[in-house]
Amino acid sequence: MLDDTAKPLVQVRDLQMHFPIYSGLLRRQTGAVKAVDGVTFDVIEGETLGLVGESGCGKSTCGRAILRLYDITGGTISINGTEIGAMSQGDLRPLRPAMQMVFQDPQASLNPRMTVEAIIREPLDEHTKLSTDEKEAKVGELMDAVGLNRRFAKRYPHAFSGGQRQRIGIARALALNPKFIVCDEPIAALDVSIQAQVVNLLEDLQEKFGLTYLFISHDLSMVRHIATRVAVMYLGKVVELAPREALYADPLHPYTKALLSAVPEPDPSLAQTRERIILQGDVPSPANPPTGCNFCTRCPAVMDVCSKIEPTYQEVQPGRFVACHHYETTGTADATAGQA
Amino acid sequence: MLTYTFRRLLISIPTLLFIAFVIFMLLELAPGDPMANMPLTIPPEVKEKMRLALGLGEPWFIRFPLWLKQFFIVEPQYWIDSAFGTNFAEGAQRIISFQSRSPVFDTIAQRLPQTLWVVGMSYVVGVIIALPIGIISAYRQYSVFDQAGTFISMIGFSVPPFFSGVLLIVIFSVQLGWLPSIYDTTLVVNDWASFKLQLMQMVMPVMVLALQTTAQVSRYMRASMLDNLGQDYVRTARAKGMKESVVVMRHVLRNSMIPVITVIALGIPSIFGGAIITEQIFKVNGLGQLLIIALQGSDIPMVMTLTFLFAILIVMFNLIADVLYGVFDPRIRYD
Amino acid sequence: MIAIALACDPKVLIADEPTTALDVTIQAQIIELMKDIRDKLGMAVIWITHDLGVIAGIADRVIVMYGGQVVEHAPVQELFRNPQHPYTRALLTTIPKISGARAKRLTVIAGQPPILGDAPTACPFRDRCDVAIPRCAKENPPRFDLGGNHDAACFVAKGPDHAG
Amino acid sequence: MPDGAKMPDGAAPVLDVRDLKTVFKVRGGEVHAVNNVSFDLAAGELLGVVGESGSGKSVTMMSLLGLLPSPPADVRGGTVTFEGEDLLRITPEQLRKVRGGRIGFVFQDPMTSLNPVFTVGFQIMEPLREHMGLNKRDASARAQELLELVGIPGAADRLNDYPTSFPAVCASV
Amino acid sequence: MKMKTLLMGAAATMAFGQMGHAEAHEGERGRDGALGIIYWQAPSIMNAYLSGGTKDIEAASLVTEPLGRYDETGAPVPWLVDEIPTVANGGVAEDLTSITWKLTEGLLWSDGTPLTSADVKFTADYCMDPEGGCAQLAKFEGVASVEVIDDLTVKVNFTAPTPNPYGPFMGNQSPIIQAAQFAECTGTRAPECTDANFMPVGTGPFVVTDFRTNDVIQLEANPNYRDPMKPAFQTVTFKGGGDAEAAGRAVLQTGEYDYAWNLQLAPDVIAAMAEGGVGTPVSAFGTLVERIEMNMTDPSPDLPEGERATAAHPHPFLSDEKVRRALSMAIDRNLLVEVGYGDAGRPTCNLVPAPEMFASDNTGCLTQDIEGAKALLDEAGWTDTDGNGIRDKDGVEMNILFQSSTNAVRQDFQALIKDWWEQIGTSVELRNIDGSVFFGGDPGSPDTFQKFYADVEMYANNFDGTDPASYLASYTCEKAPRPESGWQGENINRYCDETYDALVAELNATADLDERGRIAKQLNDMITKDSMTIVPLVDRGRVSAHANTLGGVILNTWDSELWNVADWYRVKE
Repeated sequence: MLDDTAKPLVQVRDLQMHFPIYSGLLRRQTGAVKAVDGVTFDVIEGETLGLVGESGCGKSTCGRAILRLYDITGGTISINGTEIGAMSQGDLRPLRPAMQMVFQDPQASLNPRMTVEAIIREPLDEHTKLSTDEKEAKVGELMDAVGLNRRFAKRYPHAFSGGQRQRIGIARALALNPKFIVCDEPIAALDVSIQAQVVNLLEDLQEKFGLTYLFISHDLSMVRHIATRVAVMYLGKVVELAPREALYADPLHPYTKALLSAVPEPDPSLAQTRERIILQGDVPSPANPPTGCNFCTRCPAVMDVCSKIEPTYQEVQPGRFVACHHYETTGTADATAGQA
Repeated sequence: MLTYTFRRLLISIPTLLFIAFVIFMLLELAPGDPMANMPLTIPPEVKEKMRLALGLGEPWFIRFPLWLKQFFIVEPQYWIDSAFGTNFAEGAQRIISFQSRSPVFDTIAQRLPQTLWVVGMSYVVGVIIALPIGIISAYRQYSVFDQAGTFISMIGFSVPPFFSGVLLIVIFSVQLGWLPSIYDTTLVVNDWASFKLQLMQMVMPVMVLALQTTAQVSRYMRASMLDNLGQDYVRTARAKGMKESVVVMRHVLRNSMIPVITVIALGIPSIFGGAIITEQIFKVNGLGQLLIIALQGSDIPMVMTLTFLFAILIVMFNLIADVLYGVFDPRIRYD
Repeated sequence: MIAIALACDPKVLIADEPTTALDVTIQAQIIELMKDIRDKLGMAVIWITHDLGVIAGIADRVIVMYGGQVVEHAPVQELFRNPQHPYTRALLTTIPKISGARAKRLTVIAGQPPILGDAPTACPFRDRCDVAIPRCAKENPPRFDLGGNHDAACFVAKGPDHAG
Repeated sequence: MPDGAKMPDGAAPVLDVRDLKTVFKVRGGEVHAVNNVSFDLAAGELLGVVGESGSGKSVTMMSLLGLLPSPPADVRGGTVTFEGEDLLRITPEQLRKVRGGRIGFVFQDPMTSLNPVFTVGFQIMEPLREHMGLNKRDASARAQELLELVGIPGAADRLNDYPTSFPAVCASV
Repeated sequence: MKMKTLLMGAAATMAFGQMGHAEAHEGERGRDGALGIIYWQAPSIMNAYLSGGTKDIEAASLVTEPLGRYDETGAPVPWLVDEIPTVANGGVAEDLTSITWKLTEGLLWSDGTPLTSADVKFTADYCMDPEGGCAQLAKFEGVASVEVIDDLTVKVNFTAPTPNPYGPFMGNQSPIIQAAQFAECTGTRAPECTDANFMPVGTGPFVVTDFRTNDVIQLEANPNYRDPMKPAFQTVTFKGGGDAEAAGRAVLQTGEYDYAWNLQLAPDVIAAMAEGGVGTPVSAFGTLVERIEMNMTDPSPDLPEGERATAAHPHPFLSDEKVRRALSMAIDRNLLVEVGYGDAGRPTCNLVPAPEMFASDNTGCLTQDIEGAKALLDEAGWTDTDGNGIRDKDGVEMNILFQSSTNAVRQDFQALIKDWWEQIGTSVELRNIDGSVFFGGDPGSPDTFQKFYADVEMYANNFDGTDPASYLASYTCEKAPRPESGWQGENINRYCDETYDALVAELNATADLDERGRIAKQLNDMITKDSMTIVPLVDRGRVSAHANTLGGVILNTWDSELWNVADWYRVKE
């Protein structure tokens, strides 16, 4: 059971994002890439929900879909009590300031022809009626907040290092005082020593502005550091969601176990002794996922039922959700009584 | 790939019909009168009769479908008839030029050879010269050769044919007297001497046009080579211990050619469009000159048919370029 | 890629960040494979990476580079257990771990990596170093032998007595 | 003070790099990317090289094998002893034969490091034919063996695939 | 100086020509090999009846011939007949209602069949077919019927007395075509007979062997040509296309071609080319006059459509004869010639500048007189009363809208004339309109020269043949373009003078050539010198060029330039 005081800021229910595949002479839709296929979770106000998984598992698509950068295929998304899943892009516009995104590649996501100041000010121009002076002051504050020297306001992105560019991206996301920020692999392109700087910055800002993060990453150790709860995605579905400590200490889903065991251990003595679960085979195509459990083709603990029936995503321990037949059969009484 | 090609072909049908309609309406609305070049002494009532004799009395919504029928049904029938001795056309009215009163396709067929010979040859020559220039320029970036190539390209881009063409004529025809200044379209190549004559009369127009093609294609080639020379797989090839010639001529060139081939394919319709200015200067009376004269004379059927043929070629070569891209680049999959 | 590199039975295989762009599960597969192949073919391997975790699991010896120079060199166990160069130490604390105690806050190496220019006349790490001494700005430290096949290019870390 | 990283035991190293120095000529000066780097490598040993981007680790390795474009790169000094030869002093043609033959190189991004327009088989066979003088059939057989060695199932069919149709894992092995 | 050189060149050519005739008769047909002719406008058809283009008509003149032609002086010469019919020799009926032509005996078509009067009659029927769209229908105006009297005699009957009965079958625009070849090509089928239209059977010195429309025509000597010694050339290559400069270069500099037509080039360009010494430019003048037309009606856009630019509203200031005269006086015609045409132009004050027997001797306008023009305006009461620099009278300001077609020389002229007219106290606004619209005759367009929605306009016109009667007759009251006539009509000034109309009627009833000449001059003077309705500027001639090795060229502006191509020959070195 969730803590009653914790109020969900974002509620995602059965989110689906399918990209149609057209083929044949008349370009009829013959299938769909099920990038996100029935994902349900909450993001609690003030927390950082880590979303991990291998590339292609749909975690980035999921992040973008939640911000309605796509028109979603199905499901509902409610942010701060407002249902936005079916809203038109026009109606969404006034809500946009509250939800922002930080992208992976700061190089590619900043317009090289705009100065830093212009980049950070752009959302202010779009969504606020501040005067020029007020905007200038706000840009200065934001630059201070992310640790960029104000003197560099007139420079262009190429004059900055990767870490600084990511700070610019963060400052832009912060410009409109958002409540909720989707961080899509914000540190993947950065050097190790810089990653730490950016992660610390994100944590500081969260504290200062009361932000809620959805932190998408494939770096499990970094997610362990920053996230309060972690959701693990595989092939378009969340297979396990749990509080951080519980997940890392005692992963329930076989995929989570494999994933964690594959993370290299930066301690040679431990590294020698650790037992690794090496997954065999490739991730199946999301256009043609296996029947039954998505993971059945690679699961070391696969059972007959796995390739026939899709396991239910359910709460098996307080605050811990998992989608695996092992916990349906061996689960506790309240697990069998669990809702669909 | 086949499905893709077929689908694109299907899509191009309504596209082309729309283009035909737009061209037709543009010509319809354009100020211009096939009678405008008639002497003023011809009484207006005579002009009016002549206009009616050209079929201009009918409104556009009768003339446009008629043209479509002539273009898509009657003309192919005539081709079949002339090829197999059949009689499908049964004397149906073909598309007739206002100016010469002869079927426009006969004239086009007459013009095609010299256009292909001169403009086509210049394209081939231009490309053949351009590719090595582009390759070497890129491989030896900023070298003297590269600078020279850049200079030649600049000349090709900036010197218009009406200047370079006349300059060549003044030097080689007027001053030196080596080459003819006027292209003889009636020359029949049947022996060594006439072949030599043909070569001589082709040299100048081909060079003038080739310079432009060279300028363009060599720049593309150079840019594309530079792009690929910096790629990781080039390093891999070197790390595999491949000979430098293999690295450049096999690994880099093959990749660099993909976009260049597209550019070359997209340029081919312009061959059929002729080279209006160059044709004019050297009197290579090809398709370009045909179009310009037809335009001047408000020869609507000729202009309409020629522009539409160009439109077909452009659409087709766009398709060919796309398909070629798919053929040469295994990363592209159309399905 | 590895197959190509192995094609002619090389004596030495240089692997430049071979797993960096890959997911952890695939990275694990590759690491296992490389170990296998090395055992089978008996070649020497140079494995370049920025991921200390990968190194810990696979290398015999490690060299740490910074600013175009080797700053520390040691057998793998020694390096992780007893890092001597301040950069190596910082690097080890910067990365969060998958197990063990979770740091409240990540250690940060202040500043930016150096922009390489003329031949260095000073320690390239001095601006970000928390133990820098004035000498670091005047001379580029050579690699001091610390014993046990361990050396580090740092004036502060020199001497086997320091290694304790 | 050691001369550089020494191997654990006294055996002769396979590769011995001393005082390697690489400079890039840029507008208005030079960048000393590799500065007096020394290390050696014993037979069968796995040497890890750790560093952030820009630390000079890749440039060092590329310098060894003459893979840096020159200009702007200029390998200024040092010795690289491999099987009794100094790789920095032999002719480019001799060095070419070392590359891919006796020293193999694996790069970071398998997707960009493989030539997209040639089949995987062709690219594996290229060095075999170049350095070992194998004919097409033998090279093909060896390529198949290699793919099996690196654990790619259905190697025979994979030879005719293009890198793009290869999953990342297969491309890198 | 240049003019002199040219004239001397022309004279020399004539001299050669005369000698050449003697020489040419001595050889056999085809002895001089190949002849190259280049026209920078490419012929698109070889049937003079289906094209109004000079290039096509002149190309056709190599093959098809009329019964009679005009020589270089504009005098008629018999061609397929033994003599030109006149009242004196009985060929033209006393009442001027018919003309009877007698074909020379023994003439053959190029296919070997005899030329008969049936072919002549067929030619008339072909052109007069209401469905055929004949471009030379004007030549047959007033023809009631054409009768075959016998195999060699044909009689043309007119609906009314026709003092100039030389319309049909005279000159290059009215050649005889073969009945047998064109029998199936009458009426609406005329345009479809591609073979006949491209390769007509003719009586002329050459026959077409290959016709490539808008490109090149290959011809060879007609084996059945009436003079066995002619033509001297075995083949002709008639190349078309390009520009005048290239054509000039090919004849004057590289010597690739023997004859280049109508070199409309700047005078200095031609002179520079002629220095090559390979060829010689020749020039001649015809009746093409660049002129300013004064609008006698009010073109004001304030008037309701239907009344605008009609006789209902006289022009507010141009209807004053003194104003028109002053505008004419302000123009320096010599400068215009120098700027625009050089050797290919000469200043003129006459609408009919040639032939001599019809041309007035008026030269009164040739000297510019700005002061005189100002005095004349003062005298007429047009003064600048409000001090804005523009003369006015009774509240009417002299604001002139001056339009012309788009053409570099015309725009130069407009600029010069605007300057002169502003010097005498008018304001001038210039317009230029694309030629195809200006001359297009579309009754719906406000910009045609016939509609004349401007105060003055400038263009050039000429008349065919040598007789100016119908040209002068186009300025009668009833020929004014009006809304009722669909804005058609040649009297675009809307000039209307009963005396003029009466004189035109008199001319049309007069057959005596001297008398006709007197009346024509009087008409010319009425509309130019006396009333200044039409202000002639430049008599535009023509410059062509031939190789120095080509003899027998006599440039003729009254007929095809190739009219005597049968007499051309190669000058032996």
